[in-house]
Amino acid sequence: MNGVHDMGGMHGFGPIVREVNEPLFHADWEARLWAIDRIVLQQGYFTIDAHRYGIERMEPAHYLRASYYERWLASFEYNLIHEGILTDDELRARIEFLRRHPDSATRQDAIPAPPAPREHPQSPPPAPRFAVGDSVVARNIHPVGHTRLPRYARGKHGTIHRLHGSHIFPDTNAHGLGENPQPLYIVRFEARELWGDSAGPREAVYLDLWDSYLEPARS
Amino acid sequence: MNGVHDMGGMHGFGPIVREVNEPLFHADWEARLWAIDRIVLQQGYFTIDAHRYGIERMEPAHYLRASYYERWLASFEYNLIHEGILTDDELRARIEFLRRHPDSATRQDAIPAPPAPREHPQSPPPAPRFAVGDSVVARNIHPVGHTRLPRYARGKHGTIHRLHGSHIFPDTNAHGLGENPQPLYIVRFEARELWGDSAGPREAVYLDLWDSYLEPARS
Amino acid sequence: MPYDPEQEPYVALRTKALESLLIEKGLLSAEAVDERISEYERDIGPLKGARVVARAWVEPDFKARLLQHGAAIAELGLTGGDNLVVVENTPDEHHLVVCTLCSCYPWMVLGLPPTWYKSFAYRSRAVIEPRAVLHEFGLDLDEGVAVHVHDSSAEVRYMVLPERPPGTEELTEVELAALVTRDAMIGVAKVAGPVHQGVAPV
Amino acid sequence: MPYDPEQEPYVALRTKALESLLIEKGLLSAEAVDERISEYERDIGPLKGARVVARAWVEPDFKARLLQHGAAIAELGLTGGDNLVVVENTPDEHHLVVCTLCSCYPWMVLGLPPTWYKSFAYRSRAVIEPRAVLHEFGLDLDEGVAVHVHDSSAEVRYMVLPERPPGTEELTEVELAALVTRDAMIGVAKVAGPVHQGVAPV
Repeated sequence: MNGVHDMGGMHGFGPIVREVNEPLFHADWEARLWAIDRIVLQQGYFTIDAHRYGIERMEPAHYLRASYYERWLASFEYNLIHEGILTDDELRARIEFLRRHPDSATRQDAIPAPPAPREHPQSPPPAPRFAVGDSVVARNIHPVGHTRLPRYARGKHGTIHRLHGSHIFPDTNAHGLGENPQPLYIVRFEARELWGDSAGPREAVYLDLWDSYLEPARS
Repeated sequence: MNGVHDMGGMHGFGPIVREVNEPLFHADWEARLWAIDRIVLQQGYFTIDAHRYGIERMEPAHYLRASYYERWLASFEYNLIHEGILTDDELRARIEFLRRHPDSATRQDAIPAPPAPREHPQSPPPAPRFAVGDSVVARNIHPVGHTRLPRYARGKHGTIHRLHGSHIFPDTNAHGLGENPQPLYIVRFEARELWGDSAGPREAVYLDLWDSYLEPARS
Repeated sequence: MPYDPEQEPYVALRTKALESLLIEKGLLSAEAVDERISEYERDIGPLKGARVVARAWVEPDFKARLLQHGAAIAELGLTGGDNLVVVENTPDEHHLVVCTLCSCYPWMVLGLPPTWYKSFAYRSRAVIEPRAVLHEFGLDLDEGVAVHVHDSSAEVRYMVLPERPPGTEELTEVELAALVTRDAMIGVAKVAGPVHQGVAPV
Repeated sequence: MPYDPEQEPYVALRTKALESLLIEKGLLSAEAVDERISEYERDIGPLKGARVVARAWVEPDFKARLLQHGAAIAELGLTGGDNLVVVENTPDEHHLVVCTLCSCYPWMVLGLPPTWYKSFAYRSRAVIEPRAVLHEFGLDLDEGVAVHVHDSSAEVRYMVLPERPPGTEELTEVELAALVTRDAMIGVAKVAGPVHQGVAPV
């Protein structure tokens, strides 16, 4: 989706602010959320692509004012509810309960085995259409769902810099539409191709792009 | 600038919400701000382009959460201070005073004549480089300042649809760098050129673009 | 809205401070502000555009001049037409107006825009999915109808000349003007005929 | 942070509710959560990357293998190198890593990213004005130096192999690793030699 998360080349976000002696987490809840999210993800309840899409689909003003882990929280809640692991009512009720009984211990039930990983019917990934050195164009696509082709590269010419095996296709995987692995390429774009003459002549940007994001350049 | 204000083609802003029997203004302050801004603008204290840039330069999260007239207010304050008409201290002090004395009448001094309009040394606008029917490309530029060439059209091919005289060039005028009028064209872009194959075949977008935004299309 | 200084929001206070300072500095008078507001409340609004549309429907020569150059609105005593471009909707061609970068709108004929026109949703979507936007407004165009979206990126202002609805042959110019809605002149609606008993025009 | 339930922010409460529900539903245990956190607090962090860099500086064959395929980090007992690409900074070529779409970062060698790496400012600017960004980090590259920005848009992860600073010929591999900073492995800084008495490495 063409969302505010697609920030490459945006202006107006000010200087880069660094924190001296930054801790690993800024609050206990951030650490616990991070760990919980990772554990649930690794058990296969939803995918990393769904995690990312859950962030991207936040209301744009909310995305911009939320902190990093607030965005994780929004996505985690969305995905748990979306996958039917929790209901919205359940979550609200538990929040209310914990607000009134902050010291209540959580009941520790016996932990059942995690669910079997989802089986996606899978065809073998297609062979790479491009080789190192090939001239390509990133397609001008504007999907409403998840994609990892940033707006700034769409329609731009680049060169295949390196092949990097086959990778799960996020545009379908984020939406439960299958892993559909495709060849992945590291594609080099000259900065002037991306940003025009104001960019430096000795600057390049490299993106990791899936086969179907690319077309052969017309020579 | 590549700002959040450049919204054409963005996803994620939800359905279009309409208000039944909408009033002209939703609060007295909106009406007064609107009128004050117009009056000051027409006297030439700053330009419509500076007014727009004042909105665009808002911090992105602020832009997205502010209401329409809150964005005007942010720009108006910025431009009045930027032009030296008010100081930030003066404004803060007056807000504080009015907070403590809400019923105080404003002292009505005699009104002096408005300042002479600014003289911009001006060369005659260049002759149009393009004629109706010409194929053009919108340049791939990413200025950090004000521009009226939306990101979605940059690098895209279009056709000159109509000439519309000469117009003040906003990219310089917004920053006090002169009016520099240029020929203005209505340029037609096929929706599929802009958005790819997901757009309809019988859709087109028209933009009003200045001469220097355009290049002849290589045939 | 009733004035209650205790409840005055910060934005209202800031506006009051600005007005107060600018009056002191001689840039404006409270009277000029009042006058400007009442001028718009009184006689701008979409009524002017509706008069233009009705005239174009009944006078083919005027319509030709209007489509040629928006300055023809001067014939109705209206100013500001130099930068006005009027585009005509037909059974085969549908025009729609937006400003993706801010909120440009043909004030000279339609007054101030409604909030939805300035909304992020309309600004972002009208250029990339105009048919979906029109559908939300209750207007489903046939696939064969061409859609033209005008993104007002300069000082040119666009007004749509909607199709004259059937069954209006007997109406006077004044009666026709009463049928024309703001939304039809933005291009998100058609003008309904007098027999139409649907939703009240916005 | 000291625990004060009265002051607990809403986000903390929501997280607690999620953890509590997921424990009940058998998706996790509080112990597993604790363990995961302490694992990262204990031994991830940029120390792993620093060991990789020091080894590459002292062992040319290892460096060649590492640049060929990040999986070479397995030789140091490190896992997760299959998707790691290591890029080498030289006097003429400077590499810089960013993730414009989210916050992809080479956890397997650098641990969790600093907040600035995930900031909107860094994400938006690194690809369009990398030299200005480097300048803000105190690194002014000669015009002749080529800048390569790696935008991590897939599951490939990038680590920069910084230049070995002069004056370090006598240092052991362990001493060299102590010089290597996280920022140098992201590509926003160079590694300073042991005689350097400037700002403490971040």
